[in-house]
Amino acid sequence: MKAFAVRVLTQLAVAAATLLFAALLLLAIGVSPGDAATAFWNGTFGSPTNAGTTLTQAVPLFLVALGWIVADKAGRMHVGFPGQVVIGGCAAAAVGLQCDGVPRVLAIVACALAGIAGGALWAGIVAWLWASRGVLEIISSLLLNLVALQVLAWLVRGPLQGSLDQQPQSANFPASTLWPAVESVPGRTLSYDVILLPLLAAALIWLFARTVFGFELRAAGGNLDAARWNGINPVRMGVSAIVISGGLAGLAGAALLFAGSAPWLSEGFEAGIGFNGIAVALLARNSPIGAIVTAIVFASLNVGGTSLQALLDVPSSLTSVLQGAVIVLVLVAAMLLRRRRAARRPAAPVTTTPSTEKELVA
Amino acid sequence: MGVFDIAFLVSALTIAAPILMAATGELISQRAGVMNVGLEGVLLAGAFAGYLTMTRVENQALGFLGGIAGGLLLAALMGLLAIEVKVDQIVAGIAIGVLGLGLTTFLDQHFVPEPQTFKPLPRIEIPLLSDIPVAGPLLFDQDLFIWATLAVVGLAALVMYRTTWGINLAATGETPVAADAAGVSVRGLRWSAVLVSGALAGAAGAYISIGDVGVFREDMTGGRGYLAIAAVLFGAWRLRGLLAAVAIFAVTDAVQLRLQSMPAVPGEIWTAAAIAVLAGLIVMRRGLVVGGAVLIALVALAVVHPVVSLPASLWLAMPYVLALVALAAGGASRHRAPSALTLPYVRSEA
Amino acid sequence: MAADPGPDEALRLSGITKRFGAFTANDRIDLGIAWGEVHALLGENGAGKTTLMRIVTGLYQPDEGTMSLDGTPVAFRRPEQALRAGIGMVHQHFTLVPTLTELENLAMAPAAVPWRNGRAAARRRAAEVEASTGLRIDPDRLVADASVGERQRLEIVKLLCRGARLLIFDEPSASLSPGEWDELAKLMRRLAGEGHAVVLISHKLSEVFSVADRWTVLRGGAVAGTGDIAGTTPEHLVELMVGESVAPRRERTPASPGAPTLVIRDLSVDRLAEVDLTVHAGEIVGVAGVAGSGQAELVEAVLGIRPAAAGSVELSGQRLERRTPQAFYAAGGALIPEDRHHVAVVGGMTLGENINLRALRQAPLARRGRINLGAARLRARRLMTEYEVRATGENQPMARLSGGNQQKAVLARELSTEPSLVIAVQPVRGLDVRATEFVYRRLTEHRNRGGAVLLISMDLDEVIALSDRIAVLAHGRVRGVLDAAEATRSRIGALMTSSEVRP
Amino acid sequence: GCGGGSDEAAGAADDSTTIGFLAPAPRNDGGFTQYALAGVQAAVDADPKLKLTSIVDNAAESQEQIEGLQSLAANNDVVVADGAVLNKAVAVVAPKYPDTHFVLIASDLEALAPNVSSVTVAVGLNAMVAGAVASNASKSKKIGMIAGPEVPSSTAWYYGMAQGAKIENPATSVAQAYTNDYNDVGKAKQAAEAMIANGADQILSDLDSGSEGIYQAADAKAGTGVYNVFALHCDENPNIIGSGVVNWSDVLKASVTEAAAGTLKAGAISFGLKSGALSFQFCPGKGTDEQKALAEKITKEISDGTVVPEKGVLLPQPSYAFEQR
Ligand SMILES: Nc1ncnc2c1ncn2[C@@H]1O[C@H](COP(=O)(O)OP(=O)(O)OP(=O)(O)O)[C@@H](O)[C@H]1O
Ligand SMILES: Nc1ncnc2c1ncn2[C@@H]1O[C@H](COP(=O)(O)OP(=O)(O)OP(=O)(O)O)[C@@H](O)[C@H]1O
Ligand SMILES: [Mg+2]
Ligand SMILES: [Mg+2]
Repeated sequence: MKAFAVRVLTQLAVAAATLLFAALLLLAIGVSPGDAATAFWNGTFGSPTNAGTTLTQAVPLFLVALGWIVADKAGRMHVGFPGQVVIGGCAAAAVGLQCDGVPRVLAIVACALAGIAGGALWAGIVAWLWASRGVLEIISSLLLNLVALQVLAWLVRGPLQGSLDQQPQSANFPASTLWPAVESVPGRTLSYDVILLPLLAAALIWLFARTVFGFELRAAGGNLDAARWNGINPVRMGVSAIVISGGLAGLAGAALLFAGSAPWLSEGFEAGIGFNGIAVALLARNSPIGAIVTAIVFASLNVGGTSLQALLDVPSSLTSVLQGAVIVLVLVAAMLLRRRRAARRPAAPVTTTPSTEKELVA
Repeated sequence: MGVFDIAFLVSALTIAAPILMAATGELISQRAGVMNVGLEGVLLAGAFAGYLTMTRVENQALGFLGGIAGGLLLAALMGLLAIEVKVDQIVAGIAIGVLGLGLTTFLDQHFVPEPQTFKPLPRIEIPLLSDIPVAGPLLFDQDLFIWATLAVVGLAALVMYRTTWGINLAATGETPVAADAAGVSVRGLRWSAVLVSGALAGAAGAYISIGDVGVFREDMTGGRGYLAIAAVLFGAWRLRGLLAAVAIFAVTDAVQLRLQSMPAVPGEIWTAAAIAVLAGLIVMRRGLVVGGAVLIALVALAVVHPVVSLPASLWLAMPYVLALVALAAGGASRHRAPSALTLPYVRSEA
Repeated sequence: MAADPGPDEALRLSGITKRFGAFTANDRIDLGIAWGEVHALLGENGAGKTTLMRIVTGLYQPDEGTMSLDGTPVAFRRPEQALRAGIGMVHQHFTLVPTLTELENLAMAPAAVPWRNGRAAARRRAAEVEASTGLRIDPDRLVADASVGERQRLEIVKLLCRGARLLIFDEPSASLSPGEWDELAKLMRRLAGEGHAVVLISHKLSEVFSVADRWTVLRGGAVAGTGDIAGTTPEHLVELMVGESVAPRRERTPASPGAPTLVIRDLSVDRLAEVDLTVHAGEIVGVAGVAGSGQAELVEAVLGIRPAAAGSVELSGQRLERRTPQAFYAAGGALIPEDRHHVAVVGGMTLGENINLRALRQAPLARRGRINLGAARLRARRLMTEYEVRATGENQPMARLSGGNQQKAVLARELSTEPSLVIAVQPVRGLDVRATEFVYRRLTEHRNRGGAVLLISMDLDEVIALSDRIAVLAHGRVRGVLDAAEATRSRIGALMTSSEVRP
Repeated sequence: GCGGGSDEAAGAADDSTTIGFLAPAPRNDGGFTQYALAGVQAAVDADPKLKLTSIVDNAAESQEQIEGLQSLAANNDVVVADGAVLNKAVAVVAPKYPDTHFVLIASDLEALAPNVSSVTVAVGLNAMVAGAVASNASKSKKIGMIAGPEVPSSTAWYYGMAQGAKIENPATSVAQAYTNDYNDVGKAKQAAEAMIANGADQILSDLDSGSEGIYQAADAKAGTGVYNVFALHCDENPNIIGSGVVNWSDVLKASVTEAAAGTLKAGAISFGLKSGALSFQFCPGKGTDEQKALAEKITKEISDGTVVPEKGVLLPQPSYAFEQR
């Protein structure tokens, strides 16, 4: 009970600190914090339309976050999500553009699967390099991100370039491929894929707590050698973890394109969710449920930021400053919280063996 | 018109310098166990701080000091989060990156609404030496920063491999427990490493803005920070590897710039590629089948060089692809990350 | 009985108390260490030995109590303060940097000025230490390439280089071969002779009686007694440690070997050459040999971690074709590995998950890939009581258990599956007397139930005490197999050092 | 009843006309975006009834652009979208806000919706003149163009120069390079250095603040001529010969004023040389008489149709008639 109170208090404190910081910044450029708050609220949750946009935008972030959680549980710290989102999106787009006239359900499933496949494939490179060539996943994934950007740049100018005005964009996706949205929400901004939030969170928790696969994943992540000596194949675990996380990221890419309001492929559609997704997961301390919340918070920061610009002429830069500030403050708060816990309970467990985790199995 | 002429080497060198400077800093920081994914933000901070200083006191030296100060500022924040509060380094890095971009842009619009332009660093032409055929223009007709970079790298090499501090650095990143037991202050060492990396990144940023071109534009570092990090990782946390990585990146980028403004890919490119692959095969003695196939293909292209012009994206992706191929060929044995990289150090684990 | 160390007292602890949360690890401890003596610190797992010594070396701060060195009060906030005062500790888990050379590990020190290079100085000091103690290191070898014994030597040299006069050894023999231990024992005596003070934490009374001058026993964090070795007996010390006298080991019932369970035919792996070895049901076969004679290779080859160059392994009748850990366990094998921390337990997972690490992945606990948590919990609890694993509950993180209890958990995991073969490597390493007895009893019971046991150990006494047959391993070859009856220390020793062929 | 609380548009109930502005680039890019803004500002200054309420810049990503446009449309009578890259975004948003008028700059999309006008200038025509002049000025008979991202409005400059150069001297070769960022000075400098190393001695910069880099490259190699776009920057660098001036200010002032008045016709409106919105201008003291005469001649020939722009010179024209002013 007391712990809970402390938790709540800390979170309130963070919220307060963040708001204070924001208010100061706004005052610095002569915008009344009050107006800003109103504009922010209206822009994010004020109307069903905007609430829909916010929630819909939370989905890709959340998917990436789940991807991170899976990989992290298996001890595979790869940061290839931006690349996997991009490639997943490209794959989904490539399929989607061909889906004109295909029955709706079929088209939608095809695009989603294409996205997953694309992301998984791109992650597969990382997995292969790790498993068979012993390349640290964090290195290869970082490099592959940069490659993926160029792949996209080329696609939207070459094979997938399709808009009448020859901009580096694809043609609009056929209506049959667009993911369904809740009709009752004006502007149809609330895509049905938000049900993925609770569903996948539950699924993941179940996977880790209740399935042999999840258990072996955690064991391999906890101590790679011990897992191997106990008949778990850590290479298989690592590879599947990386590939699964890539698939989730790829699905996020598809969601960005087919659930969002911009049904075409363009450069920079990834919009930084690859890295923000990691932040979402880590701020939620790798808890799938927590990730739902943090994802929504992040999404509202994006959406609200734009409406702040549009309504109060707040410069775009300020919104990203706010984002950074929020991350920092939440981090600190989370840490302080842990400190207080630690003070009550004995120090953290000891016998983890990072070296062996980093060691490579060839 | 050749591609691989002196102008090419010079441009490669100018591309490499800031990346190398920043990467050296990041290397030191990572050897101490602190990975700053937000290096891009630190670069920007340096770039803007330098520019801001120039707009106030128009003096290059002070400008660079300002840049260094800017870098130190964000680095200090990183240190605070990673070393004191012990938060997850990756998120901290992401936050630093976002903050760096946001703050510099915001402050730029706020304090310097009218963009200003300054004279970039002058090239120092050393009388006789600069007349030496190749080395002359390459080395002895450069601005101070190129020299500073070389000096810093040399210094880093000395400090990392020839001093007690270097040993402590390696220990802190590898087995902080051991360093601690030996009386080395893990905290102190990580702090100094992080600050050093901040200062170097700040200087590199300042070069990108006031040093190279004399202006500041929001997000003007254009991903050089990520390149630097990639170089550190690809360089297997060693200075030699780092140099090789930066060289690959810079050369391919320079080639790409030249090829863009050419109607077709000249034969010498294929020849050069073929030679590179051959060298690679000789060094590695592995993947002979694939490598051989590629080699033959390249030679064929070099002989009958067809009039093809490859999409710019391909060239832009080239450095990273090459890095990946090199890693895959090199294999596991070569590179191991510092065991304590990104792991905060808690005393009770002693 | 508390024999006062007398005038040349080095370290005096009075009323030292250390609490971790609600738990009191050290309780009002008074202790005196004298120059020129080897002082044995004894006690059960979790009695508070390591904690106390961590306090002495400034790793922990005491909640109460005072320390004085040479009569002057001292308080250390950080280890190097203790070191500067001349107190150094050789930890159970070495504090060395594997990626650096031995010299660099010596040179590692707070650098006053960044550009200073301590390598040359370190080399000089190492030479001095070698001159005075005969401890030689290989300066330019990577620590990663050094054996456990060599690493320990480096640790000691490190302390001596830094001018340590009071040296603390926390279970030094846990990872040493008998030969290496004898050297270490000699060294301790020598250091004491030169006026240093030595504290030895150990669970092996044989060692204690061979080197120590005085002893102190901790129980439940408090001092249970102290005195001169001369005036005491092992039984007395055990009684002090455990609180009651441990039942003396029953005479072994003669073995009734059944069908061969493990059959190894001319197995060759790296250092190991043409090893033939058979373990029958209902017998314990001990493998004696100095460290690095190929024990690791043997285990890893049978388990399938290390690919074998030649040879075959047969387990309970079936030939292990593609050797993998999976196949080994499926064929009814079980393993108590040597390196608990790295290959046996997952520190981040709970005790329950570690106990069920394999059972959880197959019927009855798991069906069609789904785990029955309830059943798993029950099984974990049952085994915890059956194997006397002391913990707050099956959900306690494994890393928080004392080594002794971690070992019991591993034992529970491996023996609970009714395996036909148990490979036990150094099974009592780091365990106290009671835990040791417990492990021995379990292994013997297993053998009496008709199970086969392959006991690999560098501790001759252990091998002799438990084994029905003893295979002697030296330089990667089996030099001979003796029956328990004919196996004497001398004969085994002879075979061990028989080196007609150098590898 | 369509999204974004368009009901809030009532906020602009009084008789003043409110304008919102959205750009993918930074507002102070010293180029395209800045000129467009200046144009809108000019319109606002001229008419007290007009009010520029808010600017959304750096909207690099489609999703963000759409949200930005929606919020702006919900609260303004006129929304100016700066750049053809926004075509699709406008196409999505405009139908939802029928009573807001959208002005798309530098695009010539026809009839997206009855409330969208695409205003553009045929920069390619300017480029033809520039190409001819540059070719004439070039000793090495190698000239080049450097732009940011490879988009039609940039490639138009290349094709225009190529055609113009061919008219002046068929032997002249024209190179093109893209830094993928109108404002990356460093890359621009490197690209220009590379181009100069390849022998080009006349370079047209279709960059915004990136131009600075090209000046510096030119400084390093004597005799290199630089050409700007949109406006004269003669005071910024001695090597600048001239510029393919585009009078954005007038163009936009006109369009925005009309849009506010509700008289701006939907569809594509392209300003050509006739309108005077375009003209190649020399910096004071630059350019030989021969070159000036050449510029005159080409301009005339384009205007009276003797010279027909080749493929790529004009922005891609969807298959509909569009009026050239
Ligand atoms: N950092 C810590 N936090 C919480 N409890 C601790 C900590 N260190 C030790 N303890 C507890 O204090 C008790 C004494 O630990 P200590 O290591 O001193 O025992 P020990 O005598 O060294 O045991 P062993 O013989 O197994 O080495 C243990 O039960 C342990 O649970
Ligand atoms: N953070 C911690 N929380 C709780 N107990 C701890 C912690 N750190 C150490 N301990 C306890 O401190 C004691 C000392 O750790 P140590 O590894 O020396 O135990 P040990 O019994 O000696 O293990 P081993 O036998 O493997 O050497 C152990 O009992 C361990 O459980
Ligand atoms: Mg202990
Ligand atoms: Mg122990």
